Amino acid sequence: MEFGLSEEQGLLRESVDRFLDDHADLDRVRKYADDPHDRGDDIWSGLAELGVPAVLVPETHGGIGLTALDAAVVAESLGAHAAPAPYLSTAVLAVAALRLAGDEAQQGAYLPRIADGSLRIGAAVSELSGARQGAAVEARDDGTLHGKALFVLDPDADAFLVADGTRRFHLVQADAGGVETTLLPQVDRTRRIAELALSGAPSEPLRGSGDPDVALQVIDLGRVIVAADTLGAAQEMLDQAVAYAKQREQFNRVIASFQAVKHLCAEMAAEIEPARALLWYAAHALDEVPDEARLMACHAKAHLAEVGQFVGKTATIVHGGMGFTDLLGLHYWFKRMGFNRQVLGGPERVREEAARVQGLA
Amino acid sequence: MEFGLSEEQGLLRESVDRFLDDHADLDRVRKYADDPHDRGDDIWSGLAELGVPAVLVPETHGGIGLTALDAAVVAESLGAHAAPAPYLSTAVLAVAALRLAGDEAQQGAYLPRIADGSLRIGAAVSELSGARQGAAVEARDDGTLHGKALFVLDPDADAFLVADGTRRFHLVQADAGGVETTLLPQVDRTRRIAELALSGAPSEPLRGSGDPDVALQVIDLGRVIVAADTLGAAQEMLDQAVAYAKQREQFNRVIASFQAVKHLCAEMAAEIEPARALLWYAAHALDEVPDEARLMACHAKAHLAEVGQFVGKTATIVHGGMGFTDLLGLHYWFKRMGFNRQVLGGPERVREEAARVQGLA
Amino acid sequence: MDLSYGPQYDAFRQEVRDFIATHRDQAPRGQGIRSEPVKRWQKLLIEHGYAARTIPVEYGGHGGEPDILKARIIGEEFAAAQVPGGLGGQGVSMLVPTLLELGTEEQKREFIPPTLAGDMVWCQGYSEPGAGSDLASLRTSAVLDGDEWVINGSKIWTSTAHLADWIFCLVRTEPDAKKHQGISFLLFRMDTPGIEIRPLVDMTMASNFNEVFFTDVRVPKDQIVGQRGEGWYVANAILGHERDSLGDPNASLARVNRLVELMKTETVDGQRAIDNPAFRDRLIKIQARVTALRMNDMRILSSRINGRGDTGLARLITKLQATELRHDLEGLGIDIMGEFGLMFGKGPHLRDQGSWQNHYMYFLGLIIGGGTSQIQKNIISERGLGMPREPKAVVPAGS
Amino acid sequence: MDLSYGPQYDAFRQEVRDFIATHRDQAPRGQGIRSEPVKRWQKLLIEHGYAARTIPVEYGGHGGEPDILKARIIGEEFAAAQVPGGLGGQGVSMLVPTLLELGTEEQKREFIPPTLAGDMVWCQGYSEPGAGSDLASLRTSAVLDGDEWVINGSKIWTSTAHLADWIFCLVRTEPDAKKHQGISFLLFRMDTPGIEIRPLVDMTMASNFNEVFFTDVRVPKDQIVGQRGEGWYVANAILGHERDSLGDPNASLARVNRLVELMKTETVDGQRAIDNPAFRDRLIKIQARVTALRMNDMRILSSRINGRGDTGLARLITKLQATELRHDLEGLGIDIMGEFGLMFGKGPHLRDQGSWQNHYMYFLGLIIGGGTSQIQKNIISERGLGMPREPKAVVPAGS
Repeated sequence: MEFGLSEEQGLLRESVDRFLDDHADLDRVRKYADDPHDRGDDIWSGLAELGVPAVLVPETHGGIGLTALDAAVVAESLGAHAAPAPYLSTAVLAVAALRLAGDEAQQGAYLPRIADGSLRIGAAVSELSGARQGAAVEARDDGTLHGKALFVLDPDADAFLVADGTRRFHLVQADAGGVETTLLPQVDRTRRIAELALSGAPSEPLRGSGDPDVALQVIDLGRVIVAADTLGAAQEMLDQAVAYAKQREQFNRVIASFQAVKHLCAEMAAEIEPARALLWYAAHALDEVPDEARLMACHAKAHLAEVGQFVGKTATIVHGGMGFTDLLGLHYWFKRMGFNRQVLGGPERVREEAARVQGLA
Repeated sequence: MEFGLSEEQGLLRESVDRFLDDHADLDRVRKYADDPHDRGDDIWSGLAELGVPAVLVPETHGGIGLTALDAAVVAESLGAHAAPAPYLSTAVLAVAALRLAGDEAQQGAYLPRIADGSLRIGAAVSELSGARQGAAVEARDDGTLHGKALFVLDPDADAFLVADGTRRFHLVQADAGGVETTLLPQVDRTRRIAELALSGAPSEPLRGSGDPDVALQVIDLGRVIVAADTLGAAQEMLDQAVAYAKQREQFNRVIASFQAVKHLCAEMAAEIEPARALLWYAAHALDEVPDEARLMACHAKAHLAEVGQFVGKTATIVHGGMGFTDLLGLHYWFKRMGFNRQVLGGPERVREEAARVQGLA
Repeated sequence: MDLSYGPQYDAFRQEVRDFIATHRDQAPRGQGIRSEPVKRWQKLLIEHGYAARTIPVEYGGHGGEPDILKARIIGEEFAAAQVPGGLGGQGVSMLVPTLLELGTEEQKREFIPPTLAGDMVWCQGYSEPGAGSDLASLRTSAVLDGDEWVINGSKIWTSTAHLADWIFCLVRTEPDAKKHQGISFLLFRMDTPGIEIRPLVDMTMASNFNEVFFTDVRVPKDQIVGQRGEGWYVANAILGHERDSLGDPNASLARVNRLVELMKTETVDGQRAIDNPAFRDRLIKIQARVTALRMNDMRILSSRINGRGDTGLARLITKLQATELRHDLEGLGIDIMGEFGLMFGKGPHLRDQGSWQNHYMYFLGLIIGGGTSQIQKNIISERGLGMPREPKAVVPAGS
Repeated sequence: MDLSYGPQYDAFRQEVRDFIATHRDQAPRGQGIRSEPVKRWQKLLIEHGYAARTIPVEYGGHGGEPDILKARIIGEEFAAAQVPGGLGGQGVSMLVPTLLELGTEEQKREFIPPTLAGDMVWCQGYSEPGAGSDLASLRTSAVLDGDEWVINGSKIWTSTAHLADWIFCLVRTEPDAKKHQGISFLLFRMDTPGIEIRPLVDMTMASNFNEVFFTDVRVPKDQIVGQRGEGWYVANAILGHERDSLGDPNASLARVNRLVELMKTETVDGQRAIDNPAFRDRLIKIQARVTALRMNDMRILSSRINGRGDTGLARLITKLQATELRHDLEGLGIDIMGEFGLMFGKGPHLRDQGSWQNHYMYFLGLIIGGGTSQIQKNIISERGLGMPREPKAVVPAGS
């Protein structure tokens, strides 16, 4: 019996951490945030060398075929570094959709290129977890897509995974006719989202996605990965708060010696530790405990959203005025968790789904 | 302009406080709690001498005709002393029902006896703010009542105010045929509630209660009074916690010097102060701002329930193990606020009503 | 309880309304603080007693009697009509009252009239990077050299430094005195050689604040308010004013009302946010808290008018509660919009100019600024509840 | 991640199930701790290794190898079958491990066998009315007089004092030594002259605890564990065990499931509580927290089995989180019942024997007991996050 990360998972985390420490430090993150033309290609190709985009790609398609928990471990590291990378869209959502709904040819065509980092796929799936007025994509019999998708992850990708109004997936090339993206400036500048207008864009359906449960499984996985990103970011904010409190002096003492500051840090730790165990279990359940998978994905998503909000606020307060400025860049993590809270469903709606999954609503 | 208590209201509060300090101290409260035959007559007759049951009774009927805010001031004092008294049922709900729905003869018959303390009226009105399966009272054309009322306040009264299933009020003598009360033991031993079984009990309808808004107005007032009771109890628990912290020593210091203890007390004060202003305004609005009265009554009831829960827990924690024992009797206030939280509607349901009042639900 | 302001005030309110109706065309519209329309408007308001109301005529004010209710009515009516009131800023709101109380006659005559007229703009130099909540541990020094103070050090959170003509500044002049007793309150021009201003970007990505660096800045000796070493007391004479201005409950009310409107239009999967009971429950909870703080504010106002001293605690808790409440309220606004709540900066789908995100962060800043919630709780427990200060720590020798 | 216990443990689990199925008729049903059925059951469990599993045979135990998973399986299966497990109580759970670690050979032989057999019942004398969280400041004194300790003072929170034969007790024997170094760990009979027991009523109106008063209680000199002045370290050798046992996550899970059932039957105005979205939202929030703590517990268990030291923080936060969570969970149970949630004591309409109110208060007691949440946060920040202890206060001379 082993509840926790395996040695290999520990090494995976370390290798991603080490790379991001060196190549996606705060200066690099700031540069990405400030330059709309920066796609973070250096980061993604470096991560590709470590196998990050290949984590969920089966070995038969050039991947390393690891588990959802491995994918969550990577997400924790990305969150901890507030790293810009098309991980959620390309390595998680697109790979999951292709594995579950792509035919052999599609898998053969796309998965190896995802795995080696050469193909980035944005994800237009927001309507699956909550559709807005005016946003819906219709797939016509001639294979063209029409309509609008909101909150498309990684709009500077090479292609898009698009969910239509019947919960079927399609792949669209970014440079195809009838495809137009409009950047949606938002608070978390470590990720980009856009609106995608499709006017007769030629597309390739993933034919296995007729089963409506396929789309839900993709969302389940996505939610766990988003929650893992928050877990990493929250732990990083706590670590920064503790480190800051140990060196910052006020009233002739380091502020870490004030009971009020200590208790704020203790409360953050007390929230994060069980949330970590929940997240790991939710990731594990996706592969190994199908009966609980959806409920655990909902719990992980909603609970980490609340923990992230609490830690984001509290860690900022421990930093005092310095936490409010851009100087230490603490707000990059704060906003990243704010983003994670809303994408793929805010906590109230996800909790309602958790009730439905159990037949309680 | 004057937002706050008038000098007269301050004196009223003082006089009730002084009487209860002397005649309803913790020993007296314990005696009431332990002896089911103790009706607290000494307390009620003493309060009657101060005019407490007469507060809302018009002068034309032997009362002093004060405002809902005056009634709330008295309730604060009762809550602060965790005092057993049929105040909510007799002096508030019954008086309000008689004033709003009783005819001249009924008012003349009952109000003077309420005012002088000689008549205690229990209140069987719980179904107005939330009916349970099996609990409902039906009024027949022959003037008899049939059915069951739950959570009847002050079951050892001389008569009962009963709300039927059409929201009309009736008066029933306690010693009439077909009236049976069964005590419902519950956590707050400073108040008694019972189940009232009515099998053809002769009754006297309050004919003015055909207007369904009358019943709601009585509940509005009741909610504000219950919230005022919680306000008084919460302030008392904070005061006790601060006093205890100032004398209790741990680690060679009074615990009031620990930042964690100070902050718990500060948080209680920070919740109580605005809640007091809200409560006073809600009471004022009942008489003077009819447009806002119902919404404010809902806000006061639900908000004070939450504040009371927070203060009850926190003040107990400040007392440490001593708070958990019966030695200081702190739990009498804790449980009183627990009772107040549920009667006349728990916070979730009252908030939903606040939304409905505004057309939002 | 009597919530009417009384007939004489109803008449006054009508006067203000009439004034606004007659003159609103002359009100400035977004022009800068030094612009002619702004200065003309300020002059008009002072003449009518709607700005600088209680400041003596000889210092450029209106010379009216203090009247808290009239002041409140003026504020309410200008806000309701969405017409700018009199000049604010740290010069008018902080320096002028300080000088009135503790300045010399010369200082009053020199500084108050141009400040009120909008010709002299001030910034405040209190906070320092190293000091934070422990304001009195400031290290910016001023050493007397002949007839001049020579200032070295730096300040932070100086919100209008880049616009200001002058600064009122706390500096350490008596390095050997105890912490609070070595500070002096100096006034000097921001174009004095040796001053460097660097904008400070905050988490909203705006530069609402600055850092200001002083290198051998030379200031005439007599530009001091109060005596040497009294600066801490000079500054604190009016510091309470600032706290009151954070988290205005009427602004919170307006915000709740806006939130309700938003909840009626924002939908997810065809469901309006207002029809989602979990959101509705959060809304009503917040609405009750906003109402409670509004009433708390009314109580404080009333207590001031009636010269009562019974709202000490009610005042002490205001900053803590109001800033936390606003942060929560703005956070609910984001949540009910879901991903639309993330939108920030110029772009499509922005609701209310992105103000929900902006305020959510800004009020987190206010929870921290002007005494963090932790400091507020110390103050509430010590001044409000009479609990003892923390015992002095044993400081190892040499530190 | 591998959540199976492995095939050898599956076999062991089957063994335990078979044992229970075969012997469950012999299990005691509500008899007192000294009754024959209880003692016979304990004897049977020890023989089969389901109680006193790892305690050497010569001290009356089963003499098995330590195996955390087997211990867990035993606990799980007995709980699932609702059959009583081995004897608990402070003698078995606290004194026996202490003696095994620090007792003399004579003490082990004298005290462990009858304790395990249920013939010798213990209570614990640690807490004092004046000490509270500051346990080491205890004042009950023991003075050596010839061959006997003479004990004076009092203890509080001694949960089984009225049932116990013996007490293990912390007393101050070296009044001049530093606080933690003047304490000794004594064992003595509860029928020694000079001992008075007073039941302590708590907020649930039950007497789960007692106060114990000592007046010139004389105890043989050699009834001490460890050396004079070492009592603090003796007591702390196993104090960690107690903390772990509070707020069992599997009990919380059972409670959530019960709450769901209750929400399906309780109605107000014809609406089931489960159909009230505000209640449902609170339920799911709590369900997620319960799940998180269950998984945290699994992680700790796994870390122990695999000999890892990576769950220090996860352990430190358990008591704080589990007790707060249970208090919240029980409070939700009350709220969904409304007035029915108030029912307490013998009477009609009582749901689940009034356990929601009872637990709501009892877990508030556990938030306080065994180190209040404030003490827990100190520990988490100091031991878990490496933050400094509070600086020593300047204590005025003479105190």
